[in-house]
Amino acid sequence: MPEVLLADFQVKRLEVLNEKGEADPELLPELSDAQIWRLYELMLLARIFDERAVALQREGRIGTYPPIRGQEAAQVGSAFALTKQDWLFPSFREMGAHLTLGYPIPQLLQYWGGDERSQKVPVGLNIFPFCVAVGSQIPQAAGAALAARYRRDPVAIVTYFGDGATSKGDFHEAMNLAGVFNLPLVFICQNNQWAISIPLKGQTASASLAQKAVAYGFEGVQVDGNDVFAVYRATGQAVAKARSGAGPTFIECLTYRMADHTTADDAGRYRSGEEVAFWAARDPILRLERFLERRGLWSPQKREEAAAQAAALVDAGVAEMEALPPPAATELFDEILATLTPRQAGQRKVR
Amino acid sequence: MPEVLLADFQVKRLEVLNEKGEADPELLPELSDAQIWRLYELMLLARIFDERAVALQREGRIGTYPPIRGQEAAQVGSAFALTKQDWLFPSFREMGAHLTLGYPIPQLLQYWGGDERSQKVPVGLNIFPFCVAVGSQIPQAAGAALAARYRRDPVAIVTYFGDGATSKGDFHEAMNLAGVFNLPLVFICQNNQWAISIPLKGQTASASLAQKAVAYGFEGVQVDGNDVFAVYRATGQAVAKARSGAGPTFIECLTYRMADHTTADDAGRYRSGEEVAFWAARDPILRLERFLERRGLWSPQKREEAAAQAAALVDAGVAEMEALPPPAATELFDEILATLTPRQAGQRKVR
Amino acid sequence: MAQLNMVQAINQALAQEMARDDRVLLLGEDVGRDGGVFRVTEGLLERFGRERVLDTPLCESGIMGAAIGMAAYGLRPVPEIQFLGFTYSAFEQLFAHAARLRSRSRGRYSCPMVVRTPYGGGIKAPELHEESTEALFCQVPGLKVVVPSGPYVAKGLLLAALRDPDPVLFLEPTRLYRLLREEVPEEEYLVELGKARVARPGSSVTVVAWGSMLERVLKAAEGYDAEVLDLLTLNPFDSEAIIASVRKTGRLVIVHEAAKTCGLGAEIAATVAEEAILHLRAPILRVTAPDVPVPLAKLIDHYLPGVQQIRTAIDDVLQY
Amino acid sequence: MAQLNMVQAINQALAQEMARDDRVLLLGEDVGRDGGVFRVTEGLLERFGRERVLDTPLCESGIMGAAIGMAAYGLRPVPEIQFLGFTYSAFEQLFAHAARLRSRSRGRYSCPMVVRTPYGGGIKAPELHEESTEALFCQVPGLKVVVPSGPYVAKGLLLAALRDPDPVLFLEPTRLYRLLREEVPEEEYLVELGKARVARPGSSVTVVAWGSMLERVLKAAEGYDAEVLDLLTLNPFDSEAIIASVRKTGRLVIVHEAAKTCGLGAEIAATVAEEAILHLRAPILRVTAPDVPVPLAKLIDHYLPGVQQIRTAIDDVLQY
Ligand SMILES: Cc1ncc(C[n+]2csc(CCOP(=O)(O)OP(=O)(O)O)c2C)c(N)n1
Ligand SMILES: Cc1ncc(C[n+]2csc(CCOP(=O)(O)OP(=O)(O)O)c2C)c(N)n1
Ligand SMILES: [Mg+2]
Ligand SMILES: [Mg+2]
Repeated sequence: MPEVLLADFQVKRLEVLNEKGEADPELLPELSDAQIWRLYELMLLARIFDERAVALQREGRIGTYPPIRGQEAAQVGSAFALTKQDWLFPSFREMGAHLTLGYPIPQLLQYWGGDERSQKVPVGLNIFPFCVAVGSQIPQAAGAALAARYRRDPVAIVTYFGDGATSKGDFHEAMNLAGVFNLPLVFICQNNQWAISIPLKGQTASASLAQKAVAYGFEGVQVDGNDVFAVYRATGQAVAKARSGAGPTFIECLTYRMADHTTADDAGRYRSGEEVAFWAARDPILRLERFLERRGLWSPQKREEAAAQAAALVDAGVAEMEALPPPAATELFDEILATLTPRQAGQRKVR
Repeated sequence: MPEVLLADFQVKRLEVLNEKGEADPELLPELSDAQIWRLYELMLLARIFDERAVALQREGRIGTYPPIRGQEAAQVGSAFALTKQDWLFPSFREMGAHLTLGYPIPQLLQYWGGDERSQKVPVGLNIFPFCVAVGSQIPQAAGAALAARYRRDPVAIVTYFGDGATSKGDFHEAMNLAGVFNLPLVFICQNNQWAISIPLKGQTASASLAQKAVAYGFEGVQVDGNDVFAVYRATGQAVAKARSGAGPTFIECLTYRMADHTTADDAGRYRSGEEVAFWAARDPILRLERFLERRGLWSPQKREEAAAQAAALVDAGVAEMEALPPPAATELFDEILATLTPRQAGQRKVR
Repeated sequence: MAQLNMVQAINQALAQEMARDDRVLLLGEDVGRDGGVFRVTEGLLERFGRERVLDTPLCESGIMGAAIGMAAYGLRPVPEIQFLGFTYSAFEQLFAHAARLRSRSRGRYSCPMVVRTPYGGGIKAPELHEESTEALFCQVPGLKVVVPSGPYVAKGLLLAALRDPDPVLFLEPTRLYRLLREEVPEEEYLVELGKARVARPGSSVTVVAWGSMLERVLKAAEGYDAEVLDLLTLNPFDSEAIIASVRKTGRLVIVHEAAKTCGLGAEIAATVAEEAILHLRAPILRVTAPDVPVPLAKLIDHYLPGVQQIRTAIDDVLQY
Repeated sequence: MAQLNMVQAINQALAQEMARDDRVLLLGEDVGRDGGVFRVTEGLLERFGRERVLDTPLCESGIMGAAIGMAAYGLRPVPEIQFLGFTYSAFEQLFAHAARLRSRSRGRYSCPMVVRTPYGGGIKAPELHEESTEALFCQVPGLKVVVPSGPYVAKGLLLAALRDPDPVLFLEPTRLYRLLREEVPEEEYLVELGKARVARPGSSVTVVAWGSMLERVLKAAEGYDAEVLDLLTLNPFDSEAIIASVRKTGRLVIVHEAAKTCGLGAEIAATVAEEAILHLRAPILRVTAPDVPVPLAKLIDHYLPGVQQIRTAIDDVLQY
C-alpha cells in the first residue's frame, strides 16, 4: 500500500560508428559499399552546398541563410531511409535531407534568395514547404499521418525539427496526438544543442530529449547524430514501424550546429571557441571517411573527385538560380486562393 | 558502443489510506485528530456546497455549473497543505480548494451566477480568478513562480488543472519553464479520468500522467486522489520543496468525476453506469469516514451534525448571494483599464 | 419540406456531404461519442465510424494543425473548435498556415477545410463562450469567413464551404442554434459564398448585419422603409451589394455584436467612405457592443446591441 | 545630446527604467547573452544580471503567460517576442488573459507589462519576419498598442509604456531600427500614450500614418500642403487629433503597410465617416498593402506602399 512503483522507463542511445571510424558489426545497417559511398557523396554535397550558400549570402546573392554544417550525418542518414512516397515536414534547416531526396539545388537556393516561386515543391516529392515558425509544422505532420492511416497508405510521415522546437506547445500537442492515434509518424529532432543563443540546458531541464517520448506513451531513442549509420538505422526502423501501422517513434539525433545560427548571427557572442573546436573534431564527414578508409574505399584523391563532382552540381545550381528572371509584381497574387476575391482581383489590376 | 542505456526513470504512486479506511502508519501525515476532523468537515462542506450549486442551477438561480463530486479529497487534501501566502492558479473545478482556503461561499455562487463582480478575489487570498480556457492558467503560475523566486519570497505557487489540460501546449510550455528555471511551483493535476466525453485513454497514450514529468527533468508522482492523506502528504512535501527553493513537482491525483461535466452535460451519453457505480463505491468521503470510525471519531450522528453545520453555512451563502442587487450596466466598464480610453468613456456615458 | 432548426440543418449538411464525399471527415473535442456539446454532430460517429469522426484530445492548435496536414494530404477535414474563444490558441496555425498553405507552396498544396465553431453571445455561458471576434479572422488573406443567420442559409452555406477549395471559417451563432425553425429542403443546395442577401427590401436606409444580429435588425426595422442586408460571408464581403443599396438609400447603419473598435463594421464603413461617399446623406453609424471584454451572463444583455439601439441609429441617420 | 538610432534609444529607455525600478525585468528568446537578435537588449544582462534579464526557452505562449503571472505578482515584465509573426501562438494569453486580467479580477490583479516586438516589412528577412498585423491587437479591449516612428519618440513612448498600469504592445518598426539617428536626451522624458503628433502641418489634406510608413509619407508630402499626423498610439488612437485636422483640410488619406481589409485604416476611416462626414470634401482613401500574405524578399517592395502610391492618393483627393 505505501509508495508503489507505477512504471519504469529506460531510455536508450544508439551508436554504431565510433570516432575512429570503427563500426559495431551487429548494428551496422545492411548497406552495400555503393550505398555507403552514396551516403558519403550526399554528405559532401550537403557540406559543399552549405559552404556555397553561406558564400552567396556574404556576396549579397541570396538572403539570410541557416547553415547545416555539422548536421550532415543526421540529415542525410535519416532522409536516406525514406522513399519518395513518404511525406516530409521539414523545419528550415534540413537542406541535407532535401538534397538526399533529390530536391533541385536551384530551387533550394532560390528559396533562400527570397523568391516565392521556389516554394512549389516538385511533383513527385511529398515535401512540405520550409517552415520558419518553429515547431508549427509538427502538428501538420500528425494530420498527414492521420490522413495516411485513413487512406491505408503504407507510408511514413516524417517531421524534422530542432531542440528549440521541443519547448513549443506544437511539439507537445503533436506528440500527444501521435500517441493517442498511434500514428505512422516519425519525429526526427535535430538536437544541435543550440537554439540561436540558447544552449540545450537553457531549453529544457531534461537530461535527454529522447526521454520526452515517455510523456506520450511511445518509444523515444537518442542516436549519435554525427554517426550516419546510427541515424540511418534508427530512422529505417522507425519508418518501417510506421509503414506497418505499429505507431510513432521519436528520434533524437544528438549533433552540433558548427556554424552560426544564420548568416545574420554571430555565434561568437554566446559560445566558446573550445566548444566549437571540440565538435569540429567530431565532424560527421571525417568519421565516415575514417570508416571508408578502413574498408579501403577512401583516399584523399577520391575525396577530391567526389568534392569536385558535388561542386559542379552546386555550380550548375547557382547558375540556374541566377538565370531566373525576377518575379513580377503580380506574382504577389498568384496562388493566394483558387479564385481571387473581387478586392484582390482589383488590387492585382493596378500592379 | 551498441545500444547503451541512457537513463532509467521510475514513476511512483502514493497510497496511504485504503478502501477499508486503514492507513499506512509510516505514511500517515502528522495531523492531530482535530485537523483530520477538519479535513472531514471541509470535504463534507465541499460535497454539500456542490449539491446545492447543482440544485440552484436546476432551479435557474445560477448558471452552468461544473460539479466537483468525487474530487473532494483531491481538492481539500491538497489545499489543506497550503498557507494563505501561497499563490493558487485554479482552473474552474476546484471549489473544494477555494472552500478549504476560506473563500467566501456567496462569492463562489455569485461567480457561477454569472456576476462579474464576484471575480474580485478577497484581499488576503492569493488566488487567481477561475480560468475557463483550459490550461491557460498554467504558464501564468510559472510566471508568478519566477516572480516569487526573484523576490526571494518563501512561498509556493500552486496550479490546478485537469487531465484534459495536459494535452494542451500551455501545460507543456509551463512544465518546461518550471524545469529550466527550477521554479517553486507545484502542478496539481486532478485526473478525474474524463474531459467532458473524452476518457483518459482518448486524451493521452501515456500510462500515467505522472510520467509526463520525465519530459521536463523533474519529479512527478501519482497519488490516489480519493485518499485525502496521500494527497495531503504529497502536496505538503511538494510545497515545502518549492518554498525551500528545491524546485517544481508534478502531482497526479487519480480521482473520478462522479457527476456530469457541467450542469449542461449529460454524462449518460458517453459512459457507463457501471463505471460510475464502481467509483461511487470508492467515494473519498466514505473512505475517510471509515478511517475516522476506526479511530472512534465518527458516527452517523456526528456526520449529521457536521452536515447540518455545513448546510447552514451554504444556506447563509445562498441567501447572501441572492440578496445582491443586479449589476448596473456601467459595471461593463469597471476595471477594464486603470483609465478608460476616451472611446470607452463615451460608451459608458450612454449606458 | 422539413422544418429544421440550425443545429439540424448543419447536421444534415455534414451528413450529406460525408455520404457524398469520403474525403470529408470531422475532428474535434467531443464531436464523436457526445455528438458535440451542442449536438451538432450527433449521430455522425454512429453513421460514419471512428475514422471519419475523430474525438481528439484537448488541443486546439494541434487540431487545427492536424486539419491542415489532412487537407494537404487530400482530405477535406472539418475541425470543430468548441467555442470561438478557444480558437485564439490555434491562431498561429490558422493565420500563418491554413490561410497561407496554397501561397506558401505556390499551389502545390492547398487547404480545403471548414473550421466550424459556435460564435456570439446571448446564451448566458461562462467566459470565452460568447466571443464575436470575427474581424480578427476577416483580416487574414486566404481565409474565408461565413456566418449563417438561419437554418436554410446554414445548410446551403455549409455545403458551399465544404466544396470550397480553400479554408473557410464557419461561425455558427450559438444563440440561433435552436431559436428558429425554417423549411429546409432535404436535397442539397448551395448558397454562394461572397454574396449578401437582401433580407428585407427598402429605400430610405441600408442596414447591414449578420448572424444573430439579423433577427434584431429585422425587428428594429419594422415600421421603417429600411433595406436590410444579411451579409452571410464576412470575408470576402459583398461590397457591391452594400454599395448598390447605399446608392439607393443614401444612408448606412451597420450592426454587429462585436466590440466597435476594429470590428468588421469599420471595414464596411471605410469601404463605403472610399467608394460611395457622394451617395451618403448622413454619417455612417455603427451599432455595436462597447469596447470591453464580453461580460458574464448578468451583463450580457447590456453588452449586446438591442433593438432600441438599432432603432435610435436608424432614426439618427434618417433625421440627419 | 547624443545622436542615437532607435535600437540605442530603446536600449537606453530599458536600461534607465530598470535602474530606476527593480520591478522591471526582461524575458524572451535570446534577450540575454545574445542581447536580442537586433541587439536591442545588448549589455542589459551584464548590467542587471540573470534574474532581471531572462533568456527563455522557445515558447511564445509560455513567455506571454509567464509575463502575466509576473505582472500579477507585482513585477513589470517586458517580454520580447522575437518577431510580430511569432505572437500569433501567444494570442490566447495576450487576448484572453493579459488584456483582461484587470477586468477578470475586477481590479484585484492587473497586468502592467510591455510586450516588445519587431514589426513591419522591408528588411528582406524570411517568412513571418515582416508582419504588420497591428489591427489584430487594436481590436483587443484592455490592450494598448504603440508604434514609434523614430528614436526620440521611441524612448519617450517606451518609458511611458513601462509606467502604464496596463498591458502595452510596443511594436518596433524593424526597418527603422538603424535607419535614422536623432537627438535623444540622456535624461528621462515621457511621450504621452494616446496622443498623435503633427509631423508636418498643412491645410489641404490630412495624411495619417505610423511606424515606418511615416518616413515615406513625409517624402510623399513634399510639395503638397499636406498635414501629416504620426499616430504613435494605435489603440486608443487619437481620433480627436484626426478629426480636428480633417475639419481643417476636408480630406483624409490613411497610409499603412498592413493589408487593406480590416486594417487599422478601416477604423480610422469609419470613425471619421461617423463623426466628421460633413467636413469631408473627398472620399477617404487608404494606401495599404494588398490583401495577400506578406511576401518574401524579392516581392516585398511591391507589397509595401511606396512614395508614388501615396502621392497618387493625395492627388486623387485633392483633385476630387
Ligand atoms: C515560433 C518561433 N519563435 C521564434 C523564432 C525565431 N527563431 C528562429 S530559429 C530559432 C531557434 C530554433 O532552435 P532549434 O529549434 O533548436 O532549431 P535550430 O535553429 O537549432 O535548427 C528561433 C528562436 C521562430 N522562427 N519561430
Ligand atoms: C481551451 C479550451 N478548450 C475547450 C474548452 C471546453 N471545455 C471545457 S472543460 C473541457 C474539458 C476539460 O477537461 P479536464 O482538463 O480533464 O478538466 P475537467 O473538466 O475534467 O475538470 C473542455 C473541452 C475550454 N474550456 N477551453
Ligand atoms: Mg537547435
Ligand atoms: Mg478531467
